[in-house]
This record gives sequence, structure tokens and C-alpha cells, in this order.
Amino acid sequence: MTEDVNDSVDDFEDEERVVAAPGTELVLDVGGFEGPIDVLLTLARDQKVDLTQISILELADQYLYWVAEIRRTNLELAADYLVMAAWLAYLKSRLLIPDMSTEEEPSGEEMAAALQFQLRRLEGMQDAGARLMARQQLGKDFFKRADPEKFGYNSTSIFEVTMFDLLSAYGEHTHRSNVKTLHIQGSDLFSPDDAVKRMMGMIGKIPDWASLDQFLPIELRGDIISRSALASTLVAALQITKEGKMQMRQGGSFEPIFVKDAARVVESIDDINEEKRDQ
Amino acid sequence: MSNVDGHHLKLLEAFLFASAEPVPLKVLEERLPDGAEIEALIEELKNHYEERGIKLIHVGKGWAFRTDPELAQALMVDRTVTRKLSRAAVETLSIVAYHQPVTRAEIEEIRGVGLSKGTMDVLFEAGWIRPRGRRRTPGKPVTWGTTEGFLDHFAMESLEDLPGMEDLKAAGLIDKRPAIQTLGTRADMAPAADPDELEEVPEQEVMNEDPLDPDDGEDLASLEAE
Amino acid sequence: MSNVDGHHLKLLEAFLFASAEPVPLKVLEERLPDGAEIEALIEELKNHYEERGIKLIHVGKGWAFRTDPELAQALMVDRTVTRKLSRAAVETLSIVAYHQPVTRAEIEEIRGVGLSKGTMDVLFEAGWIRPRGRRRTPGKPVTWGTTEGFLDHFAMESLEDLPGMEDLKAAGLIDKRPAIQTLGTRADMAPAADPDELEEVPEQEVMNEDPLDPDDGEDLASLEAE
Repeated sequence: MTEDVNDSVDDFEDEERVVAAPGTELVLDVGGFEGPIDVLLTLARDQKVDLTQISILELADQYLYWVAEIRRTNLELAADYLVMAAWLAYLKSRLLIPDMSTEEEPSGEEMAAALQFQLRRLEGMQDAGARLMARQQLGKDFFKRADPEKFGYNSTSIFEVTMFDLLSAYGEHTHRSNVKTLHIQGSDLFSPDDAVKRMMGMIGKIPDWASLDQFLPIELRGDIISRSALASTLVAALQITKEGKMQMRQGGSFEPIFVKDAARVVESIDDINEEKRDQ
Repeated sequence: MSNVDGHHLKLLEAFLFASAEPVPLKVLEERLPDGAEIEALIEELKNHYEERGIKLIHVGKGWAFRTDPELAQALMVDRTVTRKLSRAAVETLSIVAYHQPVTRAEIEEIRGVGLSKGTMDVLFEAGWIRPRGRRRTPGKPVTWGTTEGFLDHFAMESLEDLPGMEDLKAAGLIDKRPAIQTLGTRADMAPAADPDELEEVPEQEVMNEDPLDPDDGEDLASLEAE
Repeated sequence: MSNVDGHHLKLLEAFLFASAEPVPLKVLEERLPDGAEIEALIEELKNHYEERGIKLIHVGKGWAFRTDPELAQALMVDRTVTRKLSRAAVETLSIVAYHQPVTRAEIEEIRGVGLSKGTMDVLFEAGWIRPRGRRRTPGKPVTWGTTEGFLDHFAMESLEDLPGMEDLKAAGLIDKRPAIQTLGTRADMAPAADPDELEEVPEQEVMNEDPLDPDDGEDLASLEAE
């Protein structure tokens, strides 16, 4: 490595030679290259020396010259190539002024060695690729059976259907085919409208606070019908209270609800009479 | 070994192996080196494979290697595939079960939708339905019914074991009206369909049917056996 | 003649002959009768075809009949015209083959240039490379490796047949780390980093890989068996 560097230092001093020497052989077709490492590899191969013996400094010069030539002829150069040029220029400076190396950064020699490794590795892969392609290939040098035959399977299918699947399918079908017209069944539940009518009829007859239960049309049994009665009666009471015809009171959550005729508050006999007449 | 050219024999063997179609003699003559005795080579190759797992045979217009058909059967792999029936198939099966004997057209009528060809095939392949006879109506359509295999699969002694309409209703399998579902706690819902109407259908039709001609039955039986 | 079962031999011959793609041992075991001595049968069959125009060859996990490559020149078979691979594709293929499992970024590192999208696609489409898993590093990049189809195409029994693998390994060139990081492991250089740490990397990476979902492998195997 050190020898290389020394050689290169000499080369550098003879700048004219570096620029002129490989120039004529340079291929300026950028499209033919697979990236900057590939260019370096091509330049290195032109030197016809083992990559382990190659002068990285000289190679860097050749690359920089190549880039300069490309740019001089106004060919577009991808950023990758310019980055490599910058890196190589930096490498050159590190190689020529060894003092610059610090603890954190690799030395110029290390950088050169890394580049050399990269070149050798890519060369190895390129050669391997060429050897791979040189192998006998299926469909080119040897052939497979062009008319393959298939041996099938003796399949026994087991169908997963349970009695439940069968019956529910029939049930669903029967149901579907029977409901040709959708008849909405009349509801036997109590509606708030009915409850309002009922309460309006009863309201005048309540002398004082009375439990809301007393206004239910049927006894509370806990089934859905009596629960609908309770709900609609409560809604009716709230509605009537909102209209100012009634007052409501509840001691606390879940306590019984009491209602009272609003007219009774003003003790207006006329109102009572009027309501009586309305009935 | 006969006295044919060994290299030519190899070429012929490789060429036939790599050909997608049977190769006519004429093509072989073109492809093999000049002077190759094609007929003798073929004879030699044919003899060589006489006792092997593959045969050189004359197919169509040319020569080709084929595996010995006797071996093909042995190379088949037995396997059991668990398959799910489509909804249409399950429904069709249930209709055949409850309405048998029933024609294809009637099934379509009952389901209110056309029956894709595969649906009946699957049920037939499963061994659950079979042709029962022909309806004495124009076109003499085949009527379908369930098989012993059907009873076996669903662990029923006879068709009488099929739950009746009332049972289905009691089990909640019929008449789930979405709008009323919230009231499901109530036991006093009115039945939605007339049970009698449905149950009577099969009996009527039994009288109205010709048995299939015997050959027909055999064909189908052999189909099933496959 | 060895003492293998003649019928089993015929079955094996027929089955392998019938298949265009290499047949994995596993499939052969499934197809041949229980108790068939597959390995001995294969050996017998291979010997039988030693001097013939077609050969029984070992590819990856399976076996296949292929025409004798020595006949290539004389065999006038229609050749599959494969699109000539680009330089980038050939390089990428060899990098995947020699460095697998390898990520896209590592391929780019080795080539010193970005990979255009189509390059990997061509190789993937040819059935030569496949995703192998994911590297357990940030971003979880997919790692790539070669397929059985790759071995089949280039007539290799296993990756050990890759040309020049030993030399490349000995030269320390099978190393997918960025170049500057490789310094430490090279004897002629002052270590740039702790060598222990670096030397372990390749092995770590094998361990350091999550397989893609398990079905993947199976899928590929069954695809290839078809």
C-alpha cells in the first residue's frame, strides 16, 4: 500500500502524464457503465494489473480525468459519478497529506483500501455473473420434458353440512318465500298519544298529589305491554306538565312520581267546572 | 443391443423427450443428422422402453413418450378433501328433502331463483340426491329425491325423521321477522305460514310420476360409483 | 441390476418422466407406495440413464429428467428464447446468489450504484430469486435469496455448485458490509473497529432474520412442484 502511495505521489507531480496517458482509450459512453465503481473497475482493468497491486491514487486521477472529459463534451453525468469524483478528490488529498488523519476518521490508506476492496468485490461478482451465464442453461443447452403429464388425485370429498345447516337453510327459505308482502303487525302496545288523552280526561278529578301509578291503564305486571303503558304514561305526564296543565314531583331517583292538577294550585273553581264541561 | 448409432439414438431420445407434441417421422428425419436410420432407431428405442415405466408410442401423427397408463392409476394419490357446501346447495338439498320428488324447475320455482348447474352436481356427487323418476308432464322432467347416503349423513332412519314445520318453528328456524324480533320474549306470536300446505305436496306428486327407465338408473348408478 | 422393486422403479420413472419441473423427495414419497426405497430407486434409475440421451439430475431438494447437456450442439430442439439479461441483472443475480440472504440496500452497496426498479423484477419474474425473510434491523428490509428454479436453470445440485464460491470466500470477497467497515477484518490493515464485533456480523445476520410468513415457503415449494 505504502509503495503505491509513494508511486502515486510521483505520478501526481507529473500531472501532464496522468492526464494524457489513458485519455485516448477512454470510452465516453456513460450509458455503458453501471455506476462509478464500475467505471473505476474498467479503468483499473485497463491498467492490466492485479487489483491488489493497483495504485489507487493513479486510479483516482484517471477517474477525475474521465469525469472532466465527460463534462467537457457536455454529456450528462448522474450525481453518483460526481459524488465519487468528490470523494476521490478528497481521498487524493488524504493520501498526499497523511498528517490530516484524525482518530475518528479512517486514514487515507484505509479509505484507499476500502475502495480497493469494493473494486475487488464488484470484480468478483462480475466474474461470477459471467461464469454463471457461461453455464449450461435450461432451455438453451439442456431441456425439460416439454409435454408433461399429470397424475391427478383420487379425491374423496367430504362435505361439511350439519343437520342444523340443512334445517336452518330450509327455515330461512320457507320464511323468505312466505313473506311476499311485508305486513307490519298491529301493535298492542300503549302509545303516548293515547296516554295523553287518558290523562287529560282524568286530570281534573285529582284533588291533590297522586302517584303516577294510579293513571296506568292496566296493572303493572312487568311484561312488555304494561311496561309500555308505564313509559307512555310518563311521557304523557311530562308533555302535559310542559303545557302547564299539571305539576310533577319526585322525591329522588327511583322514588314514586306524583302528579297534581296545575289548576288546583290557583284553586280556580271556574277552571274545574270548565274542564268538567269539556268532558 | 442392435447395431444402430449410439449417438443418434441419444439424440432421438432427447429430442422426443423435449418435444411438446408427437413428432412425425418426417420431422425426425429433418432434425436428426443425415444418414440416421430413423426407423431402426425408433424400433430400438421402443424396445428399450418396452419394460420400463414409460413407453414410446405412436400417437396421432407422430411419436411421443408417454407414461405407462397402467402406472398412472397407481400414481394417483388418494386424498380426502373436506368441502363446504354453498348456501345455494344447502338450500337446494333441503328443498329436495322436503319436497321430493321435485324437478329442477320446481326447485327454481320454490327458491325463486335460477339454479346454477354446479349446485345439483355437487349434491349428486356427494351422493345425497338421485333422480327418482320422470314427471308425467310435457317434457317429462326428471324428478329428484334424497338417497340412503343422505339419511346416513344426517343420521336419520327415514325421511319421516325430518322435522316438520311445527318443529322448525318451535326451534325458531322459521319465521324470524326482523321487525318483531325485539318482542321475541313474547310467546304469543301468530304462526306465519300454513303448515298443511307445505306438507302435502310430496304425496300428490308421487302418484304423478313415472319411474325412470332402467338403463337410466344404471348409468347414474355407475356415475355415482366412480 | 440391483435388487430394488421393479414395479416401484417403473412408478418412479414414470412419475419423474411425466414432470417438467424437479420433483421434491417429499412428493415422491407421497406418490410411491409405502415402503418404497426411494433413495435406492433413484440411484438405480440414475445409473440406468447414465449412458442415455436424458439424465436424471439432482436439483435442490428434488430430482428431474433433463436432456444430456452434451447433446446441446447437435440437438435441434426449439430453444426457449430468453431475453438476454442486462449487465445490471446479471450482476444483481450473482450478488443475490453469492451473498444471500441479502437486502436491496446491500446489493446497491456492493454495486456502488442504485438499483433501478426493473432489475430485481426481471429476476423475480424469471423465478430465480425470492424474498427470504426480513432483516431484524430498523426498517426490517426484505432479504433475497435464490430459488430452486435458479438451481434448475443453471443445472446446479445446490448452492455449493456456484462457480468460484470457495475462491471468493477465501479472498474475503463474500462480505456484504459497506467497504469501509470491512477494513477491520482484513489482516493486512490496522483494525478500524473492534474486529470481534464485525466478524460476527454475517452469522448474526442469518440468525437475525425473520422468515416471511411461514406459508410462503410452502407456497413456493408447491408452486414449483406443479
